[in-house]
Amino acid sequence: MTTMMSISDMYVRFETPFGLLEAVRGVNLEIPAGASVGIVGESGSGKTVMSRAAMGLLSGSNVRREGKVVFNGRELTAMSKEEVRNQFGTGMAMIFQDPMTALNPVRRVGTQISESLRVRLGMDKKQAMQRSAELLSLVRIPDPEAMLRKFPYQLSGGMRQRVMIAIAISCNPELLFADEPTTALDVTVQAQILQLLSDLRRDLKMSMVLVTHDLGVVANHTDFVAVMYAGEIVEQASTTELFANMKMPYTRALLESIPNIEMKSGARLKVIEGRLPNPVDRPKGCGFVTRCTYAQQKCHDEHPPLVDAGNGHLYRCWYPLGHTIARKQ
Amino acid sequence: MRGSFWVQRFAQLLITVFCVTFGCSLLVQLLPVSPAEILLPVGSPEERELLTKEIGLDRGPIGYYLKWLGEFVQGDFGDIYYSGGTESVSSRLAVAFPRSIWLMIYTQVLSLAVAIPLGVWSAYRVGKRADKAISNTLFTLSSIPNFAIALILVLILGVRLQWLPTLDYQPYSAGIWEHFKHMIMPVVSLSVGLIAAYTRLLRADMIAALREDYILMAASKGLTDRRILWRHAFRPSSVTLFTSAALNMGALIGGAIVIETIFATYGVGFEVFAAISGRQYIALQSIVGLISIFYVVFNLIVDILAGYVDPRTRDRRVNA
Amino acid sequence: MRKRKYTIPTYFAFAWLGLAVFLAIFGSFLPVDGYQVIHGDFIDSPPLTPGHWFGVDSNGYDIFSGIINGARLSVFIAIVSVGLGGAIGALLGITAAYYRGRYDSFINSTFNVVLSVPNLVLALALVAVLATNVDINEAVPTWRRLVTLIISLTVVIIPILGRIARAATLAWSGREFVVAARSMGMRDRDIIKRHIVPNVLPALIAVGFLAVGVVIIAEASLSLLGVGIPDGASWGGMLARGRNDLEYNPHALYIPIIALAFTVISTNHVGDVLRGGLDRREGRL
Amino acid sequence: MKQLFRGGRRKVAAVMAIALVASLSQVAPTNAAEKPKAGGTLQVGIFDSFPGYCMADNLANSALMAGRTIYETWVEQRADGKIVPYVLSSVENSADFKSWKMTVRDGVQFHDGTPVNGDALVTNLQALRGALTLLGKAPSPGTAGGFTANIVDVVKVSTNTVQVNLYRPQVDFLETLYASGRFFVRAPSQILGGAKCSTTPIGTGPFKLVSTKLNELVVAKNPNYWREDANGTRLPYLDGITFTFLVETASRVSGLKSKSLDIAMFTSAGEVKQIRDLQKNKNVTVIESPEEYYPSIWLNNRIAPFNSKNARLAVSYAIDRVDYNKVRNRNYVSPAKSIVGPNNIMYNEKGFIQYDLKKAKEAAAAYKAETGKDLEFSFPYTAGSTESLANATQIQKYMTAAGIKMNLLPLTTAEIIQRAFPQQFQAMALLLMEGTGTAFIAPFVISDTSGGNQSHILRKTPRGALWHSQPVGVH
Repeated sequence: MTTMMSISDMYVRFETPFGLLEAVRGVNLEIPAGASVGIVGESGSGKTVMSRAAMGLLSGSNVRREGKVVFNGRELTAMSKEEVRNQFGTGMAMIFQDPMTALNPVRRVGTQISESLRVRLGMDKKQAMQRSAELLSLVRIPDPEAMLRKFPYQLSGGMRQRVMIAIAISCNPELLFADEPTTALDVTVQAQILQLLSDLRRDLKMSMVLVTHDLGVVANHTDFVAVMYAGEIVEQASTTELFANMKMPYTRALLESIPNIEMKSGARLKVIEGRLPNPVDRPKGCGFVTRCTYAQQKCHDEHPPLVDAGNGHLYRCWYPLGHTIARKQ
Repeated sequence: MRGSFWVQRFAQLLITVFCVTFGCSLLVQLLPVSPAEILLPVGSPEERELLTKEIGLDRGPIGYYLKWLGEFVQGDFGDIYYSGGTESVSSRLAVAFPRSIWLMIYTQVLSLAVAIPLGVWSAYRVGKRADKAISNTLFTLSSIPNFAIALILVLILGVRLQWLPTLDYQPYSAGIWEHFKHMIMPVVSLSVGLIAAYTRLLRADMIAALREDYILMAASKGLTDRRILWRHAFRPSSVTLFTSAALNMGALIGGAIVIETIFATYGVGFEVFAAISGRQYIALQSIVGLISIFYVVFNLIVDILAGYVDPRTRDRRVNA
Repeated sequence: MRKRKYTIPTYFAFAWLGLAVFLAIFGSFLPVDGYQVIHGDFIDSPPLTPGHWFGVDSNGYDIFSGIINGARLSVFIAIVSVGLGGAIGALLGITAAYYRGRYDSFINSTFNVVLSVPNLVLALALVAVLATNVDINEAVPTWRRLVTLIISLTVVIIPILGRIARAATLAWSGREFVVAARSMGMRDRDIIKRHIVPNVLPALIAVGFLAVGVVIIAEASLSLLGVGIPDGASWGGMLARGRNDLEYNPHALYIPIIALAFTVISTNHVGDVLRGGLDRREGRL
Repeated sequence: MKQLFRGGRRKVAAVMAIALVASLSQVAPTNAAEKPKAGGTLQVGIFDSFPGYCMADNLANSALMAGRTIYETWVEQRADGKIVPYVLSSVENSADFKSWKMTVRDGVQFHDGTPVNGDALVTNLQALRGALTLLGKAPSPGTAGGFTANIVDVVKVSTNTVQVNLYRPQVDFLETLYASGRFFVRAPSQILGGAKCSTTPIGTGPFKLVSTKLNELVVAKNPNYWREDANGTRLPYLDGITFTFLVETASRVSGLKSKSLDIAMFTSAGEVKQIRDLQKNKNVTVIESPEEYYPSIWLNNRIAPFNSKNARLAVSYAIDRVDYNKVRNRNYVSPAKSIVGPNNIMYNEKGFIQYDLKKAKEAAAAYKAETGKDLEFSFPYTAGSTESLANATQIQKYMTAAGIKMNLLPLTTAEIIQRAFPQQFQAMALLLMEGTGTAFIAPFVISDTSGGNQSHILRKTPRGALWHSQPVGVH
């Protein structure tokens, strides 16, 4: 299996008035060609920053990025801005969390879809519009011609997300980042969109990175999973392995906090108590220690390394689930 | 619905103009002496009585206003009174208005033409040296009153270098270059402050817009920064800028008093000043009424344009 | 959280404004000649002439004492107008936004009406009417001109600050704690006093600083047009006097311009810094 | 055509100006060395505004000169001071100087094409007397009425001849008819035009009205003008002139220097430093008026406080003329020693009140003893004119020193003129010219006793163009 993208030793830091904020800390990740990789974590865990940094989309004078990203055999991090830009659309594309804010409010749907076709693929206006309509029907939007003339604010959330997907796939990217593509949508639409993404990935032979906080989504739509916490990957495995042999208390906690369609409305979700550690001033031990029901003194004192449990299952815990050492009450 | 929106805006226009002119007419009532006495300092009592009748001062505040309003609506803006006769305000304004309109148009065009690239650029380079340089320079310049800039320009460009005439206005018919030569210094003096204001507005809105997801989205499409700035970020950021520009139009037409005086451009601002200092209250009322009409109409135009620039506002408007 | 340190320009701005206010209050106690003293022997002296450090203009006025005495009038007029206009504007704006309804639309359209007349036109018209003398030989006393000028500039300021107050109140009165206070039966007056005013005030003060700059320039413009304080004592009056000296004694012009510009830069800067601080505070909420 | 004057060709402009003035007056220019070229327009900056052109609207000083491009006078003053017929062809007086027979020149036309004839003369004189106002046909003549009060009646004798009968013998009737160049030959259509009288000047002059505003007068060549120059060329030479009112001295100076103006007019009172600077400028020709001007303060003895002799004395003693000349005029002129200059037969230093602070205070105290009030008066100056304010402030300084309170009264030029003639002010500044009526004159502040050293730039005042006063601010 060839590697579509590999990320090694990635650090992302932001300069803030309150100090240096370390959002991503030494992430290593491989995305195999044709596979779908899920990145899971709470909000603030660094998964969105990591995926944007991987793509080279983070800009701003206060951003410091370290590490190496290799895409399709070429080192993205060594490319000029121009070359990176040339990878966008045709090589990599991204779907954003909130289609309301990610679509330009003042431009028509048709203009927004056809723009990349014209700029990146050099189509003329007519061709681009025609192709845009095709793309809209590809993302299962009825009456695409009429849709082209509409403004984003005139669409429903699901429709907007479809439009965004249409934009993302317009230039046949090899790798698609989907950053929480369904968070802003209601539950029934979520399922449709995720199914659409899976189908498109299969039909268009794309690799996909699915960023989400929802382990349930990961279970159904990915081949591999990386769990992120406080800027680090804390557990990583193939999807089947992860669910069969969960190592991290944090992953377990995430799993328990998934809303379930079968759940009665009003039933209480189990939430993860406590907060993420302060990103500017991190504790020296495990970042999850204050929230972990299994935490020991060692967890407070030493930062756990990423260890391999075999068959590619990595985890970062002194006392992983299934471990026999005595636990705290 | 859309229709009712326009009715509402039109009503607003009428109310504003009504209030402004009625306020002006009340000023006359506030005077400690009879306006007739001020208008005709050497006139006989009979002449003054005649004048009082003519301008309707004998009808009480409301009657006086209604008489003026009736004439104003018909395009009769009243007269300027001399001891030996009168001159119609409209004939004066016929001369003054084109001057002020040109002054206003050039000032706006120059200000926007400079402010838009500067605003976009400094938002793009926010926090960098270019941004700081632009912001600080404009900030300093905008703190110098426009008449001070005008005086300095006169000294350097007019008197020392003798590149530009320091006085007077020339119409197009006198030659385009002549026309522009006389406009450059007044327009530049008026523009400096506006450029700073506009750049600030645009920069702030652009910075906000550049943080939006749709900019990231545009970047992820592989678009060039230039295209992202102009096609994606500028338009949604420009509504405040153009609104503020529209609000300035009325002020530029009637409020460029000092600049018009310094350069002897003698547009509407000077007419306002002449009316005030010559105690020509009827003329003042009419001119200020016209300026407020301009103000409201420009607002209206900007509302329409804002609908094109940012289609979201159209929706808001229906709900409003 | 680390407190943001002020930069050098900010310190400078505060220092300059402090100096201006100091001069405005204590200027008359300083051992400086009154501005109206004519130094016949020093006419046209350039700056750095001993005894006349800023020079003397072609009318024989010492520029240094002009600046000192001018600070009194310019800063006084600006502070009083903005203070008064801000207070009235805040009262109208806050109550309008708090009570909403017809009262609000009345206040708001009044603001709009006043704003539709250019600032300078409005001030000029008010000055012209209010400072009219009944008997032609009875000069309008300086104090009355001063009061008239302040009233006129106040009228200009009211809608500008009133709108800001209204907008800020609209934003704050929807906040949870206000709704909560209301639902607990707190009196409107107390809600406004305890919850709205403390939150609206900082924004108003920030904009107020910007308004001080506007007023100083407006006063100078009026002086230039000959309707300010007649003896030309303010900085604007100095500029008006210096106009004829443009070529011969440029210092008569550029020194008041510098004083004026420094003051406006300082007020604008302080306004900006205050506003920036507010934005950060807002950002944390 | 303004190109004619660009780039160091100021001299041409000056010569043109003289030619222009020459076209106004029968007095030949003395120094027109170059032959005037025909054509071209001029931009002239003046220091007075145009309040109007009807009988009661008095054009002041520089505006009067502008007005005289449109208007002429029935009689004109020659260089030697003698009054001669102008639009009139002849004037005869009876032996007892009680009746004057005037004949109108043939072939002169008003700008509206109507002929200047006996009827026109009658209409003019009747309007000046106020006779037409009584009939409701013409606007009020204002103060002009007072000057024509000696007229019993005006009778048309033949088509072109009119006889004026007087109550009392009047030797200087022609001087009155001339009135320092103010009693214009106006077209009956203007006089009888009602409200338009003020804004539509129709005269017989070399130029006719294009447009006028308070601050501007634009005139164009009158192709039917009646006079020719010595070579038989029809006057005037210029195609047109624009007069712009620029209250600020700086505007006129920068206008000249930036070539926005071809000609600017300045006054000797308070604008000396600018005049001196311009004299150094090679590109500007400075023409000084041969007339002597006396910047002066006019105390109105008809109303309080100056109906008291003590008040008048106090002010007269309080003025430090030497200091004023130094501060305001850079010693350009010299302090007055008499109420007229040395060339005048009335020149007499004896009895002229000189600066004496002690006596001023005494007189002020005497005034207080007499009336029970402190001596206080108001003094108008041109609002917005820096120099006017500075002049007034300087006077105020002397008054304060003598314990006299002087209030500054900022007014517009137009308003000052309007109120000056009905004598509504307690005191005011005026610029008097040698040889004009002295009936109103009170003590002088300063006069130029050097003779011929006047300081009007590019300004050749039409001889006797000033009537009795120039009441605009402290010029």
